[in-house]
Amino acid sequence: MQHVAIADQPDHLHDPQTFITKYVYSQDHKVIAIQYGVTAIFVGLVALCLSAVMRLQLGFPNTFDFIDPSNYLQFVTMHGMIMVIYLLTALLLGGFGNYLIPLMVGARDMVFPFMNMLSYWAYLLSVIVLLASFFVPGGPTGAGWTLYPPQAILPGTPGYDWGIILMLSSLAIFIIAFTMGGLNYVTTVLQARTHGMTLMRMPLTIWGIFTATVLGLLAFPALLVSAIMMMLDKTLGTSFFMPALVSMGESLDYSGGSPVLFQHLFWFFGHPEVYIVALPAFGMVSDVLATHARKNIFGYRMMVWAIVGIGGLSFFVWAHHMYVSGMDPAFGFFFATTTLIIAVPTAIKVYNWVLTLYRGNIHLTVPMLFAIGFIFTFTHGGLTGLFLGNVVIDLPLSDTYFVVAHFHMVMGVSPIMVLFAALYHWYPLITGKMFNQRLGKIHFWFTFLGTYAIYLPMHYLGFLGVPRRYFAMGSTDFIPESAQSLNASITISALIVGLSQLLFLYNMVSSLRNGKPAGLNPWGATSLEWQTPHAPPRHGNWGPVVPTVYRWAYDYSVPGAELDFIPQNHPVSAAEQTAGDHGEGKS
Amino acid sequence: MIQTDKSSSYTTPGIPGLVSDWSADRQTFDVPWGKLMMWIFLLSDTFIFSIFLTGYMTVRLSATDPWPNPSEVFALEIAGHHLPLILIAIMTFALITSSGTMAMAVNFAYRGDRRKTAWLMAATALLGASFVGMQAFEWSKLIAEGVRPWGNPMGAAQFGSTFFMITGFHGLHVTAGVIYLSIVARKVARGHYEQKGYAIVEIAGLYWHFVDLVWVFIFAFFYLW
Amino acid sequence: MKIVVVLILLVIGTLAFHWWSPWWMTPVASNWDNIDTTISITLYITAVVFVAVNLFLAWAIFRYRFDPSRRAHYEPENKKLEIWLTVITTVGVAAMLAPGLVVWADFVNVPENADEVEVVGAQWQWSFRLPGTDGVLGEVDSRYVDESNPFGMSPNDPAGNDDVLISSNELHLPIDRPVKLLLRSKDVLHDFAVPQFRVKMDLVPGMVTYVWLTPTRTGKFDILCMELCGVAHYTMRGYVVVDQQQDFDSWLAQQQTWSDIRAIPPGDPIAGEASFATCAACHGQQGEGNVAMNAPSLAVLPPWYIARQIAHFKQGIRGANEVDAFGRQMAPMANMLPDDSAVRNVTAYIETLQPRATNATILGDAQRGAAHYITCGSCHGAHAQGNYALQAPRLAGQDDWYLKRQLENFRLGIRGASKEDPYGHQMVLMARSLPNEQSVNDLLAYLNTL
Amino acid sequence: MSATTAGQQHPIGIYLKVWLLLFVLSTFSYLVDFFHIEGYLRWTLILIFMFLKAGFIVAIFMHVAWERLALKYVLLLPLSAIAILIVLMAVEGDYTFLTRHLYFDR
Ligand code: HEA
Ligand code: HEA
Ligand code: CUA
Ligand SMILES: [Cu+2]
Repeated sequence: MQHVAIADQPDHLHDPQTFITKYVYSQDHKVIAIQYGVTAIFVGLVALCLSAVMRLQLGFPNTFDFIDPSNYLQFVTMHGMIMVIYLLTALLLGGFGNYLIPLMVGARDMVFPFMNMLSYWAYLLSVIVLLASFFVPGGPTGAGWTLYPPQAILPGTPGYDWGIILMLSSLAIFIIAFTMGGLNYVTTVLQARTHGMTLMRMPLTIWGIFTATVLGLLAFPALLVSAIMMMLDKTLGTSFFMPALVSMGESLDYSGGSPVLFQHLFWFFGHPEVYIVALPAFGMVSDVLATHARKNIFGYRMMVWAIVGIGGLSFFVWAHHMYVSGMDPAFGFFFATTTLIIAVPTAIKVYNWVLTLYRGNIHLTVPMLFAIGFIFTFTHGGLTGLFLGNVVIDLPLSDTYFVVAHFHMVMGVSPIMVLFAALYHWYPLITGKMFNQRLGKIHFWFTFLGTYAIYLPMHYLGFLGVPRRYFAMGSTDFIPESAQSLNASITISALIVGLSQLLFLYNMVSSLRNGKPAGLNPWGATSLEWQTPHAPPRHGNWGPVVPTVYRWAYDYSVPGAELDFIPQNHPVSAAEQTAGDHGEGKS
Repeated sequence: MIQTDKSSSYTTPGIPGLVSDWSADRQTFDVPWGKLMMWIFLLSDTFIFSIFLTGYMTVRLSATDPWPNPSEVFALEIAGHHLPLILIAIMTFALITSSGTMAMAVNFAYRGDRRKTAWLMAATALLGASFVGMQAFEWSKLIAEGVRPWGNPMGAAQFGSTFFMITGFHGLHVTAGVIYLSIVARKVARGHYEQKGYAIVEIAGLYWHFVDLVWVFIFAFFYLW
Repeated sequence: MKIVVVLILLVIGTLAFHWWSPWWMTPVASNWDNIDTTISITLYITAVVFVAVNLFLAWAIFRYRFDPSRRAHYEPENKKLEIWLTVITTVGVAAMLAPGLVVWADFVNVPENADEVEVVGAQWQWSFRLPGTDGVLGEVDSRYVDESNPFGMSPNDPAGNDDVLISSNELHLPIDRPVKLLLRSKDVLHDFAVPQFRVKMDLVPGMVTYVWLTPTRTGKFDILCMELCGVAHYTMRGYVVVDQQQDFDSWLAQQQTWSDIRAIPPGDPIAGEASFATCAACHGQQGEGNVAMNAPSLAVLPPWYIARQIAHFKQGIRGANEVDAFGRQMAPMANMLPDDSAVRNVTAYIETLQPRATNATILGDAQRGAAHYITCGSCHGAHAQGNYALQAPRLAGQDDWYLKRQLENFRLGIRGASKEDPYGHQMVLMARSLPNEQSVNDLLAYLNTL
Repeated sequence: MSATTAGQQHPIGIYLKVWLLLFVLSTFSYLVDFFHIEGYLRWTLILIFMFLKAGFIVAIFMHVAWERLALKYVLLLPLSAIAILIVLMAVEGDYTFLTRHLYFDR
């Protein structure tokens, strides 16, 4: 097969000549991954600062004159959009996807390196366009990250002209970038694996990233189309989402459009999107758990099918975000059912993570701590999701802080936990240096306890009935004054957690210099990325010959083996042959 | 236990074949990278167009103003005869013809007949270009009749908006296809793919047929509904 | 091992927080108590799962902590166990879903005998419409909406004439009568939410949505808008008052129907001039205002706004607070206007007066003020010209010292605190976003430039 | 490259036949409109012709008929999501129209 043959010969890769081609216009998936990662973390920090400002207003209302109702909404919107799309989606797929896929499936690079490079530059452009909206007249859009029309493009909402236009353009560019990258990831996983790497021998990380990418390729079209339509409504005055209405006392000449249609299209993208964020996290955490518990992931096959199943189901639940949107109420029955069905495969994953630790030999390293933090917070967040999914319970809770608490617990904390677990786990591979364990642990305790202190109480604000996207609660008859003290404490923990991220950044940067060399496979991991001839892996990854795979990615503590791990590229010994099925069931 | 390279053995039929393909070593599908990528891209693109059409359906169903009757709007007076949808019919035939020539091109490409391939692709591109031309005529005619994206004298405002948006987006795809085909045709003529193999022609073909496919649905749902 | 202890403490802590925290749902005031039941069912099931999963997690981490002499157990999978867990989970999920769907069925099917009431949302205020004696709500359309017809009543539908139009933000409902609330928005998405009723639903422009409920408890409950609808989203408040039937009837009797409203004659400036003489004493012959008398300019103010303020002074909604010395001076003056027609006349006269240029008395940074004004502008207009649709008075040309005092009053709740004064309440919330004197001065400095 | 990919070689004849067929089908669907066939009949005809045309293009011209089952499923299964979307949006569109029809003066 000549196209595989290409991958087999290093000299067929575009070897970088100059510094520019090596670090700037690089087509090496590892460099592109780092470019993605750094950019994403940078915007992530912007969004983090925005959240701090929001919290200041909510915790101590009417004390800061640099926050007013307009820019509060703008901060909320940018915070949400950046965190979901430009941080998590980009970092998990563009960053980790790019870095890990070729290494873990034993390829020399992505199948279309040039397109891969374009993908990053398009992403960078989309980020620039997004941030540019802070500097245009009227500022960024304040329509909420859901960008619901009509208000998104009507006076009364901050940034209703330039802000929203830039936001929509930025999203469109991001989608193009994602598509170019995504086609690469999918094709690489499906077609460019090394000898012996069957799908059922791939690490769960790859399964998670792969499924998420497929979701992205099928879900982003909905966002693209609704963005185009809203752009036309805004610029040409078409009426896709705009019915006849009276804005600021004058009736506009829109007519006949349907705002609910936008919501359907947005959530047809939006719900898969939240799993685009979740699935790579699911995958990576599985590998971290297995490696540091020195035990094979429990029920690998079920885990794979759960990932695929969740991915598939996620296209049939979107309107659970719309129970109170005024859509045909009959839909409630359908979507409540599908939504709660998703709990079953997800539950299986949670069980299997815990059962992986059960009878393991657990090293409480920094990545492991974050992984445990993930299990705890995700279970909590997922269970609150079941409240919202159960349509009648959503009636009182929708659009309150309960929802905010739910999705932060499940998206703003647990995948972030995995993010950190992964960054610490693969740091030695990416940089060849070991990070500072003590700092890492301190960072963990602040982040884990801090975030729980933020979001557990937030659920109760929701039960009280505090609405989301409120600049200030003002006074009501049913919310006790004491709720304000709750808000204040949430803010304080948020600020502490936010600051403690500096520990992380310092650790990452300083360890580049001072960290001691990590060696080839510091964690004693079995998956291929750790079996490269050099750490960090060089261009082309594998030296002269690509590795051959003989076993699944989880041969930890195999009875009778001399080490407590057997890398995937180690031939199966005669002893094992007789011992019989060793994860070969998984191939 | 050591998986042998299955790539040469994509022979098992039916469901067992499905299983063995998916559990194959190294690669799941027995197709070149570029072809698989194109297929996945087309799948994604299918979603884009489906959602465009779904949006169109929804706004049309919920519009209270009367919907203009396309068969009248797109009628032409030719030699004194009043012919409904005639231009659209011609466009449809142009596109189908191009699909046929494209299919031939692919066929000859694999037979290694460079000249025929190049010519057929050129013909395809030409037909595509003529399609775009007629589309442009259609647009200017409607605009002349006062149809605008934001409204029209005949009824529901969404008629204009959906028409320009969907046919426009499809038109862009055709235009891109014309350019793509011309480039590939030129390279084919120059024997650029002699050792690389002619999969590229089939890939370009996939894209072109897809554009035709989309038109089939637009024709049925927009013009005939 | 810290993590083990912490996990256990977190589980206990979470339960403790749940039991002992004072923060929980306000008591239900409608027939939807079965929603609360569903919540408790879900709560118990999920709590069990939460505790079980995490305690097992903690135990596993402790029991199987690293020990060089031991090796992890090698067990790729355990079909039986996994199937069992799947089944149990499915049962648990079903146990939560079933009651939910049953209650949803009630929610979807509105009882036939439910009375219809229309809730109209607009940036950023509520108003209401009752069907009147014929029991039918007249047709409406947004293209009819204007100052004289805020509800957009259709002239072609006689059924609308006896509709009761309530332009205040307070709706009364009779207790124990099922009511179907038809929700309509004039501009953007809003959401009608009364926490005590549990149910909520979006208002969607271009269509009509609904919720139904039966109030089971008399009292006055807050309406909150729970769908983001722009800068003043958080100020979009209202009240539902649940009455005994007779109180409800007497309230209803006082409300005006669409035909009543159209019958009201316009004000007569000539007649108004006479009664204006009194006002002129303080506010000046041309209503230009007088700083010495602490009397603001009236000439810049629109008639509907002056009328509302006079009404407020009369009813002691404004100028009753003893801190508000100048307001207290105005209250008796307002009472000298005997009835609504007198008020209409005088406002009609004031409308004929030409505003004069005022001179700035306050120094501030107009640049920073402009930034603050972005928010204000979304109601009062980019040029502070005011906007009837948002019930926002003109600010341009008004005396800055007066505006400053009013902003202060709003911020301290001296003005606008009353439940009878919805727009005042919005200003209370807004004024508080200008926390210090500097920001107020900057804002006024900018207003003086308009 | 192995047989099938290098291949997708099929007798010219079949292309010509399908080509012809597509012309015929297009003509039919055009005639449906030309003769003003209305109601359910119109819809059944339009849809039948549409799906036939689409089917032939995908199956023959895009060679899916000769592709492996694995690829066929990859291409077809995801469309179920679109199917659901279309059905629900049709219901939603009617519902919106209904409320407008009931309460608005049009
Ligand atoms: C990573 C992101 C992520 C994930 C994984 C989830 C997971 C889930 N979400 Fe969430 N959700 C969001 C991100 C996410 N969500 C966001 C961003 C929003 C708000 C968007 C906005 O409006 O701004 C949102 C909003 C949201 C809503 C809309 C609320 C509203 O606006 O009114 C709903 C309603 O159904 C919902 C439900 C669920 C459900 C049922 C799950 C399930 O998948 C959870 C399944 C997991 C578990 C159930 C836990 C593990 C299971 C067990 C341990 C065993 C359980 C055993 C038994 C039940 C017996 N979510
Ligand atoms: C992944 C998504 C994500 C994340 C991480 C966060 C993180 C935080 N969010 Fe946010 N948030 C959203 C997604 C997220 N949020 C969304 C989608 C909305 C809805 C917007 C809308 O309504 O339109 C929202 C809205 C929202 C609100 C509601 C505002 C309102 O409705 O009025 C609040 C209020 O407290 C809030 C607070 C916070 C805080 C204090 C943090 C954090 O500070 C908490 C602590 C977490 C960390 C400290 C981890 C931070 C790490 C990173 C960001 C990674 C990058 C940095 C490094 C790698 C070092 N967020
Ligand atoms: Cu109205 Cu929010
Ligand atoms: Cu969701």
